[in-house]
Amino acid sequence: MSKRILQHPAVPADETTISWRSTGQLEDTQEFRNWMDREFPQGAAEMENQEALETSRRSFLKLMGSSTALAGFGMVACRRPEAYIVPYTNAPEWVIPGKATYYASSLPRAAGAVPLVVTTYEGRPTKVGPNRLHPDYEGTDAFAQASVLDLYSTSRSRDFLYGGKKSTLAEFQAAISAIANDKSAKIGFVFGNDDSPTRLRLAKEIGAKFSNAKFYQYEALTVNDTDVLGEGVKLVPNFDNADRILSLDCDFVGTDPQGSNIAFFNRRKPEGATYSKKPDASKMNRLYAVESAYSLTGGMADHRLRVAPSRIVAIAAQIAREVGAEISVDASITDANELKWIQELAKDLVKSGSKSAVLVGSRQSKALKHIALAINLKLQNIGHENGLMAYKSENVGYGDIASLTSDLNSAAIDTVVFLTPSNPVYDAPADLKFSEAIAKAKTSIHASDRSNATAYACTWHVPATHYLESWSDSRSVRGVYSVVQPMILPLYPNCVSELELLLAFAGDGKLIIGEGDKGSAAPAMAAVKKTFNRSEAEWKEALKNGYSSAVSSYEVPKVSLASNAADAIKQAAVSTPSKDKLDVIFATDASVYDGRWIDNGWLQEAPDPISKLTWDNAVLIAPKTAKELGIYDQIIALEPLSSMIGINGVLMDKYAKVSPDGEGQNRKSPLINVTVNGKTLKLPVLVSFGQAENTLIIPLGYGQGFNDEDELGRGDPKASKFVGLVGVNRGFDAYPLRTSATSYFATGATIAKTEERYSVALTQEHNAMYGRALAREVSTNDVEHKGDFAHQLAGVKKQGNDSHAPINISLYKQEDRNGKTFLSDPLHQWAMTIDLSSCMGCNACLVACQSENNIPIVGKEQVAKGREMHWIRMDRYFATHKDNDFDPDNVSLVPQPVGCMQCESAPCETVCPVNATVHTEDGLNAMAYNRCIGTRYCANNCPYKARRFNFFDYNKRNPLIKNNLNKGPAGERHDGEANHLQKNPNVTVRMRGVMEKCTYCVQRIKAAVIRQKRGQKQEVLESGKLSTENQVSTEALRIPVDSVKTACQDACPAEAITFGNKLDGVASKMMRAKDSERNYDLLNYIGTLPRTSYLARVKNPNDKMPDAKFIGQSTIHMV
Amino acid sequence: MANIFPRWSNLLPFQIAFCLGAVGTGVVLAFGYYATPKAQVVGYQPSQPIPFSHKIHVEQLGLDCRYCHSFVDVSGHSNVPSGNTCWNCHQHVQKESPKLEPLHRSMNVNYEKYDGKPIEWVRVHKAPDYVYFDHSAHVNRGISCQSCHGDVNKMEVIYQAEPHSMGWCLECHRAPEKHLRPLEEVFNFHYGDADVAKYAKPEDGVKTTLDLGEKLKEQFSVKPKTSCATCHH
Amino acid sequence: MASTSQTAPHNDSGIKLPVLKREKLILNDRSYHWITDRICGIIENRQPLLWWLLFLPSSLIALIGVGGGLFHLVSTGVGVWGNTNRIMWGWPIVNFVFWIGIGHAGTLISAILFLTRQNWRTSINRAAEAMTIFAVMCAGIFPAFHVGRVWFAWFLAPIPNANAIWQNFKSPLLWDVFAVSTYFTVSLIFWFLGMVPDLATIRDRCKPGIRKILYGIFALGWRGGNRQWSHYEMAYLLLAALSTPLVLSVHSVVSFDFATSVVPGWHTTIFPPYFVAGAIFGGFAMVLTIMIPARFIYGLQDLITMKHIDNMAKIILLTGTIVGYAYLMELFVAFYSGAIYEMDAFKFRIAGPYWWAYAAMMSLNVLSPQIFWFKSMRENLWVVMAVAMCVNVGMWFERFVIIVTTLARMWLPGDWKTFSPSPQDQMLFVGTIGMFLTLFLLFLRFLPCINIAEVKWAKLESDPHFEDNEAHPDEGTEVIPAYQHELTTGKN
Amino acid sequence: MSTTRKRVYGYLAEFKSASALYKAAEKVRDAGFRKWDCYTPYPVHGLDAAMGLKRSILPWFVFFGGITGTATAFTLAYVTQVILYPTVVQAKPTNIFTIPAFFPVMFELTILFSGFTVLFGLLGLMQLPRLNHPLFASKQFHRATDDGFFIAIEARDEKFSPQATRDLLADIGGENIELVEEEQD
Repeated sequence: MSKRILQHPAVPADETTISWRSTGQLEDTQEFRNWMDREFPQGAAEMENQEALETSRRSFLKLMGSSTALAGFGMVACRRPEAYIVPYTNAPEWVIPGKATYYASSLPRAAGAVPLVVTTYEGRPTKVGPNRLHPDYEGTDAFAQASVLDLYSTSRSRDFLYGGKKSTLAEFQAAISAIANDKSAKIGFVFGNDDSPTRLRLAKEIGAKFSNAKFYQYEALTVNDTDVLGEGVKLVPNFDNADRILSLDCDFVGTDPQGSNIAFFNRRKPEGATYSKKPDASKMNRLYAVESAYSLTGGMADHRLRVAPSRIVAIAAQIAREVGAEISVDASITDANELKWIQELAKDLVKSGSKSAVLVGSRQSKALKHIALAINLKLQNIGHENGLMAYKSENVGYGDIASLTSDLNSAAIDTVVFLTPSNPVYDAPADLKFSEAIAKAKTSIHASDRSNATAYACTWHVPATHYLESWSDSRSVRGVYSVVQPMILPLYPNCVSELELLLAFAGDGKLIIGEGDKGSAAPAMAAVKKTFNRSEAEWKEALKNGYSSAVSSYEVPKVSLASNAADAIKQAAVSTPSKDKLDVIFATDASVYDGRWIDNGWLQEAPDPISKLTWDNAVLIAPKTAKELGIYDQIIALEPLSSMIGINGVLMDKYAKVSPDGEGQNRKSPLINVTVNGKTLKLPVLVSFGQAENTLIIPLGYGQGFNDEDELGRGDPKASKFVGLVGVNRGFDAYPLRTSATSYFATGATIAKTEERYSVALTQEHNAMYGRALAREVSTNDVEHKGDFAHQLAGVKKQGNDSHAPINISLYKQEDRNGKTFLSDPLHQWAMTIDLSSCMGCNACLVACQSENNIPIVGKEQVAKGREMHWIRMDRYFATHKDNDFDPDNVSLVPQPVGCMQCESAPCETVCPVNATVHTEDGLNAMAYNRCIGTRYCANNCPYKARRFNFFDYNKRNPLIKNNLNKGPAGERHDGEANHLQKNPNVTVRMRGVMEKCTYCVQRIKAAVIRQKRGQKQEVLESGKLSTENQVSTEALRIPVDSVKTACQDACPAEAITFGNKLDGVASKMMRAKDSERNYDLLNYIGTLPRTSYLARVKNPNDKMPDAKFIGQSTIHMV
Repeated sequence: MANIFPRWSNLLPFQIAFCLGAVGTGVVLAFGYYATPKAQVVGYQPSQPIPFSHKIHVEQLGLDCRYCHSFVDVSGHSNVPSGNTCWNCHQHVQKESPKLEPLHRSMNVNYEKYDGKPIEWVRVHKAPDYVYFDHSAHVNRGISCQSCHGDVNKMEVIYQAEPHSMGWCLECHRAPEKHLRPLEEVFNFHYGDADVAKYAKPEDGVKTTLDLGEKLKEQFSVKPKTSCATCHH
Repeated sequence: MASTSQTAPHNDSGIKLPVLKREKLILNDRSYHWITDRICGIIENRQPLLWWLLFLPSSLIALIGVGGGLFHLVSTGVGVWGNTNRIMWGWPIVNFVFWIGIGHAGTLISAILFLTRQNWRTSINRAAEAMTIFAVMCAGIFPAFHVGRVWFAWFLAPIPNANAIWQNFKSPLLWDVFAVSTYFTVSLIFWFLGMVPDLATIRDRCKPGIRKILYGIFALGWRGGNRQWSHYEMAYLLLAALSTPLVLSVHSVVSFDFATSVVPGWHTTIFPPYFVAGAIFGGFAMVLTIMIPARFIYGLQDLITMKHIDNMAKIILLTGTIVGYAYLMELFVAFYSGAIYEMDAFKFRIAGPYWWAYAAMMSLNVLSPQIFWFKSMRENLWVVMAVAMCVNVGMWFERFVIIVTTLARMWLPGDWKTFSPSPQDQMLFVGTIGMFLTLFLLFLRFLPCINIAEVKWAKLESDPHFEDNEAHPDEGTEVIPAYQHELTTGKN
Repeated sequence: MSTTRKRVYGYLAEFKSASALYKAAEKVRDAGFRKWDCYTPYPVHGLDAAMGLKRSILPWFVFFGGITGTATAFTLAYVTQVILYPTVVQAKPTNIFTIPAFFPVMFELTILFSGFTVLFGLLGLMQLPRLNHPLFASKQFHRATDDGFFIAIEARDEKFSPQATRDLLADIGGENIELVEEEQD
């Protein structure tokens, strides 16, 4: 065989600096280069570079390695581009090239830190998952899952700003050392509502050092219960013990977290958390919800009462009376139905007594909170064995935004340091006129990873580190001490962490970033360790587990009704909205929270769980109200009736016609002017089912900046700087409508129609099931059949079309010419169940999948067309019992996550002409991207529409720039390569023209299988015998039961998804779930034999309730 | 009227047809050769910054593969040794050799041209980005380095010995016995029928490495898959 | 316009020709030479202004639409079209099936009518075959460039490769690749062989020069010797016999793309016959659309007579009725299935978001041809032309209904979304129409648009025993020249 | 005008109609000529009999061509799908029961191969393409593709005699009888 000796030009020493210019515009900066050197002090990890960065699964390494890019080209371009392997010079401990390293950390936030496990490859975090060891394990929600993307966000703040102009570390250093050394400085610190022991300690030190120091706490949508429960005290539901739960507009499973819901969801499963028991309705909890608009909690509720926000106090008061708590409020319930509802509810609560829990929305009025507390006290349900627990944090003694404003106005402080994740200049209540107050400050320092409105309003802006880059500590909901440790040195060298900044103030004002001088321990870490203040062993343990039980957690106080409670309740304003005095709720948004996630593409593209709206916010309104207000000339129905030949009334039926606002890319919602608190906001309107009449819901957090590409021409050069490419031109800013008095909801709003329309991108246009029993539900307490739960369960498989569909019989045996069957793997046969009974419909799985499988975002226009790429999508159906006469408009909500079903008899496979998608021995429906030519036939033939096609080079061309995708090769690339650092190296990054879909996270499966084989070898060698004398049984190669978790399953905060190996039998949770009577196949009628099956949702109604017989029946008695 | 075409034109069509045929076949053959990975990569032997000789280190010094490629049986990725691996020995051995200049550059702090920058080895073996080859999965199941990388122990300068095309992978995934070895022999480049005796008795009919391979295939229950997701995800 | 068609009939064979009692296919006793003259004249004379008026715009449209459209598509991605994750096949496949359908009449006329000894085919088969070729070319564009990575389209060809992986012969799409390419190749052979003698005719008429040489080359040195004719006739017969099942198979295979899927509304056993009937239907409509103007422009009234048009109208009536039956049968099958998904699929077709498409399909395809029950209507060229146009449009809508309407409302309501074509979609479709016209006009310009040899053979005196008839004197039937007939009936 | 001797091809005679040609052909056939042919602008039916030609053997070529097509398709499909690399799609068997799925391709290739055999078989039998032929040198022969009916008797025929043959042609009603000579080039 001939050997070609190819002489390559030696790489010049300065090559490195030269060709940095060749990669990405954005990271082509001195800082980034420096970072590279610092991140890998002795040179980079193994590097290589072949093809275009974009399409490579090793983008990151390529990026690193591109220091030597092009060296080989020209010489051997005709053969194959020259590639280099650049090993460490000194290999760091623990890092094995090509293997993931996992670290425990946590995401600090107001409702308590989220314990996490972070996956890193060669030092770059790519994925976060929940930390199951943690006592406060609560899964992860969409925000936690998406947080990793912010680390690499191209709109991250990188530079110090002084008066909005770029500045340097040195100048800032000078500025703060001046302040730090002025002991009499009138300085105020604004923290977030999260609880960080070290920060608390430093704050104390600073307080001791500066005589005039003040401390504040501010997050736009967080309200603490000081006035109701006492300082630092909060009530946390104890769902293990809560049999009956009443939510007074408290979206505890969604945007208003109250602690871990795992126990709550486990008790939604009649077979128990692990599906190991016989179905038993009595073990289930029962959730009553009183709310105005559909929340995920309302969706889970067994009994849901929809009332306008201004009436909730009245309802609560009535409940209190029925329960027997003595409170006085001049409000009475007139509606007989409601009264009955309330009375039965009260009876049920009283019956369960201490095993009950009444939760109240954290942003609700004090009056309501007092009433709720009164009820809880009456029920005596607060305590270790009871439905609720009270905890007291020492993290107290802070002023709020109002006091901050007045202190600024009164010059009580002239220097203020913002460390809050919120954006006060943007989101403070309008009546405070905060931006004017901040202007009065001599020095204002804003530390954030986004240079937002506040950044430009302050004198100084400090680029802050991401929580995955910084040392800190935090406390989870019940006060468990949790560490926050960095996975990576700050991506951009100027970034300062909160603690580092505080240390500077506490000390002599010297700001030390990242590692200490000459590689000594990072000061921030030292500070955290000092707070921790335990033995080295315990410290190591804490770092390993992500928490430490050695440090004391919250104490448990005694709670009682506040002295002023009675008065507060008396003053409670009770009113009833009408069509010209509407109620407005300023809602927390499921995608941007209070606006802090505006620049996160994954969250922006994740549809709102209720409205299915992406990339925007809109005012939600009940169909009837919309009609009354003349926004639509007919009532928008769930399954609209239309006539076949135009003449109304002739051949009326459900023909799935297009909605009056259009469909897909043509959908344009009418714009209306909402006037409240004397301010007016123009925004699009969406009809929302199950919402209280005469109530408007406006999600907050949008409309932070617009450039001249805005559809409504709201371009504003100044504000456009506040957001990045993702956040610009997004939605409508409702904060100006909001005053401190009406921070949650306001009354007396009016609306005015305009002729204008605004295009909205919905991922789901049709809300009903059209009689198809797709997402099924049953009732534990089927009134019509004498509460026969068994009867209901037996009927699950026979709902809808399946009631009369014949069983499918295959004509031929599934085997090859040697008689070998197809699903031949004797070790593993993968399958999944999704339990609709605990699935609430949040987007955690969807975002987790996106970060695990390198799924690109596609932007608003593409979503509107129907080209979103989510491998698992969240279908959300509204359904109602056909003769519901209690409240027919109170439709029930059933979510249904749909990914690839891995059908054993997959229609997609047979139609592919090039064998790009075929079945594997272990029952996966494999997709070979590099074989796919993109005929898209498979997707047509997929009944579940689980396949996604790369219509453009979404990974290469930036979909967010207007019209960019249509420019093809001329289009702009993603600005910078930082987003490629997040990519999972074990999943191919798909190019345009390729079909893709869920594969049960096959990369995780393969890794586990190989790990098992490796383990086998160890055993063999340790046995001391010759390897050939060892018998390796098939069983020995089977991976441990339920040891592989798919990304969606891992993320799920409701543990609704189980995944496992069918051959493990009932040892596997998944198989036990499949054995449940609730288990059914979606579209069983086609006979695709899906490996993913669903468990019907179980509603657990109270048969005394007036609406009981309509609960959990909507897919049985379909309209 | 006269003939528009001269007499010789009667043969023209056949001549043309013949030429086209010849050219066509030629093109096909050429494509067939150059389009296959064999032509592209087998024998690819770039010059390395340091003329490292596997022959000397493996054959003469008898170093085990894992001394340098330390993670080959742990990670999917077989690592190239870090600078300090080389330096361990070469700060003592052969330290004057001019060939080692790049090593001094990156490791020897006393060297005047020291810059601490890593050595940039030229990559020889490369699986396409959409292929997920896992070294540990093979090495730990009795597939030798030799099977894919050839007689590295005889290579003065490393080169690619096998096509590493999908077809080539499939050959072994369909008949692994040809390559299966006792786990002890995975890193032994001289493994041959002579070694078989150590592991099996001839009277059992196990004489050649192939026989042993057959035996091990059963014994280790090696069932390589040929479905897409085995290597592509 | 038809100035050249007014030349008076003359008979240079001198003798008075008695005629058999049947209507002549060639009127006014045109002589062999007249036929040659008239047909070759089209090629030899300067083209009428109308030709240029049609050619220039259509070629421009083809250039921009197809050339530009495909460039943008390939360089940018399938996203430039309207297709989405819901409607993965949109306009492109609609257009593909539309064109493939049109491409059926040609071979059908040449093959099936040949086998059934329908001599009247002789004067239209050439043009119809040409139409087939061009339609299939237009059709081929869509599936070819429809794939996401057209540069890997060679994966479809079963050639040994280093990846040792093969095609999936269970995929209807692969069948389609084979069917369409075979159909194109065989039609091309059929067309070319049919033309060889006529090319020779032209060759022999040309003045020496480049044209003579080119025609000479393509005429392969044809001499018209009977030793050639005898093989030639046999070959023609064989090709006809081969093409007949082929033409039926092609659209059946195309229909398999839908019929073998699990999609409600596609998964129907009646698709193959239904598609084939539809194809013949649309194909004949297109033949009429093109031939009626052509015979006026080039004065071919004596060769393409009212009899031809009448026959084609009857075929349209028949196939149109078959298609109508299929439409109704679909509805019945869906209803009879008792499956909500099937029933809804058709419910939504009739009255769903695309009810207008369904209405268009029904009225244009099923109702409009019914007018052909009346002879007077079949004889009124304006009516015939109008119906033909209706059918062309209607057949496009049929494919739109089948593909888009179905995909927009499939199994899971949560995933329903309507489809809107992008400008590039429309551009490419218009472009292919332009391409089709361009090619056809070029064909009229450079190739004999009527089969000269066969038309001559259709003359009564072509029969070697013709003169034996002199025994029994027969004055023949009075026949009004076709074009005068039109002057009376057609022009009002 | 060239002085070189030209090789004689044969006699070319025109006939006034298809019927005349037909009758003449029968006479030439009976006269026992072998190397001769009738030239007509369109296929005159029955002339084969009149000339004593046998039925074309093309169908046999095509038959075997078709068989080859079927076999090729079947082998291609069966070997790749069942033997070489059977892939699992929609749980469909990869054994003899897979064969029905191959029918469409088998059918198409049968037709395709037959089509090509027709093309090349025909060209072979007609000995075309042959761009140059002595007859093209004839002044009148161009009418053979228009409205002329000719008979040409080649000099290579052993029965050929410059005088007798000419007379024969004249007797059977041949007009403008012409001695066709091959051009030199």
